[in-house]
Amino acid sequence: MPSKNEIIIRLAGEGGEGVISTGDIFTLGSARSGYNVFTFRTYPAEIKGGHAWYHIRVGSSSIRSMGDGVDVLVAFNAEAYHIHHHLLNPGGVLIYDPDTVTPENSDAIQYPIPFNRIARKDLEFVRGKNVVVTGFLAGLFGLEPASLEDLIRNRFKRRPEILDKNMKALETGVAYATKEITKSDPFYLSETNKVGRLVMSGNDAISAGALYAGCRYYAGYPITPASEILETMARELPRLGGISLQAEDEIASIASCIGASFSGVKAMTATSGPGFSLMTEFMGYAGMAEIPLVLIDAQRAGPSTGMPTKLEQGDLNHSLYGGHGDFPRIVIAPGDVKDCFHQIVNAFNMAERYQTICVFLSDQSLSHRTETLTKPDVSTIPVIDREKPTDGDLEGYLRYLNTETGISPMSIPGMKGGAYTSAGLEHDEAGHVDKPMESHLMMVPKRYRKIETARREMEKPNRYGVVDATIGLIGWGSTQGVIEEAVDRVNANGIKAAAMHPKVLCPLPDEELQAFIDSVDYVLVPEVNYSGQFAHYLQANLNVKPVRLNKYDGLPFTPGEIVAKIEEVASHG
Amino acid sequence: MPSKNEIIIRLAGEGGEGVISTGDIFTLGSARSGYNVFTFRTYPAEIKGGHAWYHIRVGSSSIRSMGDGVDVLVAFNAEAYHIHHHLLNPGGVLIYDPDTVTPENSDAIQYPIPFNRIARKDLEFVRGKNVVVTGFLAGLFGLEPASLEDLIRNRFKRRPEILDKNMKALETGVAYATKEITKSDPFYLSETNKVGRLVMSGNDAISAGALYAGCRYYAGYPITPASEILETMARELPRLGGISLQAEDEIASIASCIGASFSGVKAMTATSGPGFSLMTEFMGYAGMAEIPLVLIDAQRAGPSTGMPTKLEQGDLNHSLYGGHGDFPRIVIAPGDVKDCFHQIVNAFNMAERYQTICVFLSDQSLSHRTETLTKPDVSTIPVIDREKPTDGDLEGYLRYLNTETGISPMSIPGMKGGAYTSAGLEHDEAGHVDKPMESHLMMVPKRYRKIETARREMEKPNRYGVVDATIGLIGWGSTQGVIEEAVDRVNANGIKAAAMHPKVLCPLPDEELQAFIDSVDYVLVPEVNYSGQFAHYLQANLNVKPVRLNKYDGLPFTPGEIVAKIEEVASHG
Amino acid sequence: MVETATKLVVKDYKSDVKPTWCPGCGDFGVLSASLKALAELQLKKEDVVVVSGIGCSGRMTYFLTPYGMHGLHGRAIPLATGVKFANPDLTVLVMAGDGDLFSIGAGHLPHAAARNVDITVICMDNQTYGLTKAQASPTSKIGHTSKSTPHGVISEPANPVLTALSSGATFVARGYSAKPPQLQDLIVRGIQHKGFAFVHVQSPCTEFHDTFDYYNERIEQLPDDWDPSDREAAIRLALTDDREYLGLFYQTERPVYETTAREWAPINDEFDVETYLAQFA
Amino acid sequence: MVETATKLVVKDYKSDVKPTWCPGCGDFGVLSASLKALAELQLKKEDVVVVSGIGCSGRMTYFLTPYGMHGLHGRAIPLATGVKFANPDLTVLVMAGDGDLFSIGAGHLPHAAARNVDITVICMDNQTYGLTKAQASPTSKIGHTSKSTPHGVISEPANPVLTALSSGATFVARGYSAKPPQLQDLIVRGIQHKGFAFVHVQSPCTEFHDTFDYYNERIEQLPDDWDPSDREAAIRLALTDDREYLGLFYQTERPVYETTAREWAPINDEFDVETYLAQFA
Ligand SMILES: Cc1ncc(C[n+]2csc(CCOP(=O)(O)OP(=O)(O)O)c2C)c(N)n1
Ligand SMILES: Cc1ncc(C[n+]2csc(CCOP(=O)(O)OP(=O)(O)O)c2C)c(N)n1
Ligand code: SF4
Ligand code: SF4
Ligand SMILES: [Mg+2]
Ligand SMILES: [Mg+2]
Repeated sequence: MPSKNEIIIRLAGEGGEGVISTGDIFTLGSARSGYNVFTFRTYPAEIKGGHAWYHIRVGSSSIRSMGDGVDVLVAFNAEAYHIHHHLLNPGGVLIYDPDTVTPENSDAIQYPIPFNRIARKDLEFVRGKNVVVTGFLAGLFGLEPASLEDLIRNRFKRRPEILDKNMKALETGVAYATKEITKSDPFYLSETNKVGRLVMSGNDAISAGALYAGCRYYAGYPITPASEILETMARELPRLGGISLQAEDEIASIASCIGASFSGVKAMTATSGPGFSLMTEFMGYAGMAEIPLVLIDAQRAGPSTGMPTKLEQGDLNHSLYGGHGDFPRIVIAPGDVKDCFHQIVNAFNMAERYQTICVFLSDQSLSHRTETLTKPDVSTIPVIDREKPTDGDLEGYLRYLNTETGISPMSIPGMKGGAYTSAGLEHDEAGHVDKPMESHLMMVPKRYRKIETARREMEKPNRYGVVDATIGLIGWGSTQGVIEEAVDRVNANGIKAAAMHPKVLCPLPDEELQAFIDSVDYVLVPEVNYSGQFAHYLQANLNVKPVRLNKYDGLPFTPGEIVAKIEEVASHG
Repeated sequence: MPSKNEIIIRLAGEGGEGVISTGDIFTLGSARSGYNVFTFRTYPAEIKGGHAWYHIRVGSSSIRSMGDGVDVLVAFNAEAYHIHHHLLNPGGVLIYDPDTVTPENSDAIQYPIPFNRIARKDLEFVRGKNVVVTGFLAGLFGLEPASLEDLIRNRFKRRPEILDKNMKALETGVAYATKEITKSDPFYLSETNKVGRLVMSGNDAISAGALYAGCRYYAGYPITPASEILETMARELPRLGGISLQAEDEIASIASCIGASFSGVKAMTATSGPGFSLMTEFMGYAGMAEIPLVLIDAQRAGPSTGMPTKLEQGDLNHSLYGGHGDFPRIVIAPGDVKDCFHQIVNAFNMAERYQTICVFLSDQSLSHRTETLTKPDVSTIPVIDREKPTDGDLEGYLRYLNTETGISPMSIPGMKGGAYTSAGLEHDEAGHVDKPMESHLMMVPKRYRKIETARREMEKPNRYGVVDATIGLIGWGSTQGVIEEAVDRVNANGIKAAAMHPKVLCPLPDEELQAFIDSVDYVLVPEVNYSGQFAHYLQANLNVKPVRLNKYDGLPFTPGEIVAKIEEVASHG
Repeated sequence: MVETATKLVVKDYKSDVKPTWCPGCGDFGVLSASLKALAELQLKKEDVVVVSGIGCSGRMTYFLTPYGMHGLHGRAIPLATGVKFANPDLTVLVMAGDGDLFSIGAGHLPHAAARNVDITVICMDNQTYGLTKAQASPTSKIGHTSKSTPHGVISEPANPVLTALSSGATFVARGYSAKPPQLQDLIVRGIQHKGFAFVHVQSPCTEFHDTFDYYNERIEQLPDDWDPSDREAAIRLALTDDREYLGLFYQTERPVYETTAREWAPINDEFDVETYLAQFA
Repeated sequence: MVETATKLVVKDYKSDVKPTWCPGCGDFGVLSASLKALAELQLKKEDVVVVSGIGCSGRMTYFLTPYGMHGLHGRAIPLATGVKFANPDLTVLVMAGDGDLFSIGAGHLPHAAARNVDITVICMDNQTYGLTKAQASPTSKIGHTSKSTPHGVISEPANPVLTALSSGATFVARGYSAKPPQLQDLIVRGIQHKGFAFVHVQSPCTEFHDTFDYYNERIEQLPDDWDPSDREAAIRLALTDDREYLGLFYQTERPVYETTAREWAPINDEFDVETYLAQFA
């Protein structure tokens, strides 16, 4: 039997039972050993109880999605077995505690391991169960225990009383795999190279990129799945001379960011749907008063409180159209974890250069998933600061100077001669509000001109896939990897497909998209929402009536789902 | 010289100088005398000072817009003269105080009247100036003084000390017109019939219609141009057993309306752009928890604080797309004052029937303008209440029953057996939140099904204009009259045009619109905003690339502006 | 006897939904006190509406059988205001967290108190954001380290009882989830009170910020001879921070908004549209 | 002498924009006191930021020459918080209305006070909504009839001084726009105060709700021997409603948020991205 060095593992059980921590340790351990990883995790919105699961795809070549089905299911309890076992791929492996799960007959390879009993009786350490399982997986798939040991040492370094117990649990798990069972599955994580790779979550990459871009003020209000950004900024900013504020609500968060940006400091807030909706009025203020600001919306399934721990790409409409009145905005959605770093820098650059609100759309899968990535080469990622007035500009300074690009040099408090009042009221070039109608006629086009300047200056999307494609996929946000994987797969099977995945969604790179659309026979737009917000937006702006593929069960696409739709489109073609 | 019995009058001067009150009295007086009126007024956002003007079109036949240019300009000061005199139509009349205004040579008919001096010296009553002017206009155009006398008596009934002075001022104005000047203009308001007509503002009609529809709870926060609705509801609701609340902000306003609606009472809130943006999060709650609610947005020029006393149709995007996540909503925009009554009833009917948020888009021109209208025949305007569970339904009651129409009977507190928890979290038919993913798959389509039901059941838009039109205009909201007037005018001149003006904008009556679009060669979409929000929406939903006509100086269209664009389109055709 | 047959018991108010709180969570104490309070008052469950916020505390409505509104974070009070104003016959309770009421919702409580809306607000204070996993809350004490305050809290903690007192609440009390009988009594009296009643409950979060020991040491009953009509004295006690007083701090009578608001005019429920429109003729 | 040559005078702080307020409006008194306070402190105008809300009061920024933010209704305090946090060297003033600060913005003041942000908040209280033409405001007295309360106000009026005191403000004062010298002095001391300073100003609206006579009768200076370090006494006086006391109610010292927040770590302004990313390797 040829060994397979890519594995899709799913751990499932009761929330708080160790599912998440098992997943985290195993993922990190694999990544530290040089494998590529890609995870998805979800748990109930409650703190305790409910069904949680952790999905890890791990292997030695590049990994861009959750993959299809499950190769290895670890069922922590009977419910977990029942919910997930039908996802097992042919030749898949079921790992379970025979004391709690009684599997039906199936062709799955079964490894019973009484981890509850082992933890309770052998180790006298009930909470060690998850580490036993981690060890078992490491033993089974040939992962070097060293990196896991390091992780455990680190995790419990401040609690020596349970460090030893956990090390013992790990050892016991490994031993069980190598001695107590007969391995009959083909999965084996072979040696791989470790050079220059990072393992990060989307929220990690966003925070890192923001710090690199020069963000020195952060204000936010806790909300899933954005809270980790607040937590990172609270830890990191003080030593950089910055401030992070847990504000009283999202309105105060965005308000104080706008105040900080007015003071000349790069500022950011992060939230999810409910908070994003609350920030609406201030988005318009940033647009009108031309104040640079980065607003991260880590989307979760809505509407309203919705499903706080589930995925949905449901806030595109609000990003593009939310808020009363006409005002310019930038909307950016990163494609994967590495892109989070790159695009958040881009978000700051664009917010600063075009002096307006930049909405950055992450989502529950991307913010919380762990991916391996090559270290970003920051020498290729420029940092742009807003244009400030020169001494010459400061004579008879006009804050809202009506330039050709629409961009007016922005003074900041402390600059002598630069004083002005930033206004949400319509204003003239000086910021005066006494001739609103004339001002409006001048200023509305001026503000929109910045968007046209941005469209000219911005990065353009690349085309992915075969050159003579007949089917073109257009996606946005966290679906990049899974779409590309699907394209590769159908291309390998003789269907000619290509994809384009713009990162800057507003302004839309309409020329490039239209050229792409015109080059194919069918356009397919997969997105994780019911109403097809992106497809609708493309229809409004371009000459296209795309086929839609919408998923709204709270989970990411699998490559197979997209492949099936491409095949359907191809066969109708 | 043939007499003209339709006059476009513009009063202009310093805010607080009596411009607005002169306009109000003259308008009401004309209407009471049986003429049709149509007004537009604007004043600075400040309380005192700045430039204010009042535009009145008055005549004996039906009047649907401001008309073109100005027939009679009353310049209260030199600035007013300079700003407006170039708008005078050929043969127009200039009325001014020779002590403050020195008109240039022009072919306008000039009537100097020293109203400041008359008020100060002759009447010893400085504040009587505006009533002198009112009297002068009445005398000049042959308006019966009786109705003006009534109005003044009413206005000052609680201040007898100045009632007499005002009556005297009126008399003096009339006398000046009939005795001190030689009338050389052709304008004369001939006798007309007075039967069954009302004179109301948009906000009056909205409030009246809401009360008729059964609204018994109102909460709002003051904001121009919506405040009059709060003020009317505060006065009227208590005697109907209802409550009106001036809430602490717009979030509390909409929250308490949702609470009241949950309790079974029809509820409404009214605001303008900034407040509308603040209500965003709760729009989604109403959508998710399926709670009927009418939200009036009296649009003003944005973004942000914008131009609080100027017109813009700038909040369509937010109405259609605002808020995180996918949720169904109804959006209605009335076409004129009479339609405000009709459509607000429709708004309540649709909110109640489809149990969701209904956004009602008025605007600064419509809310504040005065129009004459035939009394609505309420026997043709049904009032619909939400569906309540029957006794049968209450056995094993499921609040969010997954029906074919999407509509689930809604229990209200006090109903035995009907208790449930309304939830912003995703929930199943019973309202339980423990299986969100399965629930989401069922409930998202269920909620959207209500919109499809509404699309089937709702009133459809009519076509206006010639049957064999080559140019089709599609408009929305307060531009109905001016578009129809323009269509009539070009039809009279041999260009074949027609118009369609849907009132329910979401769900869009797409079949009727597409049929209309397909029946013409060119589609023209006039709207009072920069970005063409409605045109964009039509492009996204229908097969059309309309020609756009956008105006964004804060003022309504004149018929001539639309005529010119139709002619341009026709000549390029 | 008919009477005993219809007597409502705790079970009637408890739903089939198993509370999802962590073992030992203070909120269990609030749940049991509330259930008993409802039973003590023999309120019909269809005449009660419990409005909750978003948080661990906000899950309360699902565990109860009366009508419930699981609202939005911070907005339980204005929602409840509308529920009550529309139908003053209902008994309306707000059950919400410290974040809900004193962070994002801080702007609403003073207004409801000033209006003297006849609702009972129960603040389940755990000095943390439970549901979002342990960030600081407005009631967290100085120095408290949490995920969002890795260097410790540096804001003066909010004082819910003082805020209620200075906003014009007409009933202000404090209970402790480890003392359910007293809490039950305070909730009962809060509901019976005609006007805005505020019951602050110390309800520790065992998962992220277990303060049971802290409170067990610090709680103290209000003196036996405490005069709840003395607002100044109540404020003075609320300012004390070495002791945590329990009991009814303050109670007074003032007109209730929804009652007064309906007294303005003789009520004639029918809207006569013809007469109304005649004013515009 | 160089010194006299650079001395800043009132005119340096006054912009060319003519105030659009109605004749007699109380806000003129606040403007003139503020101008004089700035001159007294000899603050460079580029180092001052005045953040205002939306209302007649909110127009203030346009009449002054320092940097200004004319913000959103109710949000002057969080905007100012960001301005100050980003650059603690700036002098930051908030000038806003009673509606701004105590109605729509009511949720923000307690948090800024609790944090002890070093800004000075001047509340221009006219007990009405001036700009939207005379609706009731949170500080309107019971019975006040207005466009939005045709039957009279029935909510207990907000008490700005009491609210500031109970929220933890470290400087709380009240002035009167008809007494500009005292007001000037209070503003000066508010600015000099290290921490959150709140200056409540009775600033009547002559157009819609002229309360000059009312206040002229009721104002009274704080006693000469007033001890501004006694918070309880300050609260007691704030509760009095037959007299309207003017002066500095309370002042204390507490760590300032933006200072403490930067003391957490030795500051190294450069972000070393390589080192930072290494933790993820
Ligand atoms: C507008 C909005 N912002 C943020 C959140 C995320 N959120 C949910 S609960 C919560 C705080 C919970 O704290 P608390 O109110 O004290 O309740 P507890 O969980 O401690 O009972 C937050 C911030 C949300 N649901 N809505
Ligand atoms: C979100 C929002 N709601 C409402 C308004 C309308 N508005 C402008 S000023 C104002 C109130 C003014 O009252 P106050 O704050 O007391 O200031 P004043 O005019 O009395 O000085 C209101 C409600 C607004 N601009 N924004
Ligand atoms: S996290 Fe804390 S507050 Fe939430 S349920 Fe658990 S113990 Fe209770
Ligand atoms: S309306 Fe009142 S507050 Fe506004 S400027 Fe006039 S007097 Fe001053
Ligand atoms: Mg809490
Ligand atoms: Mg005011």
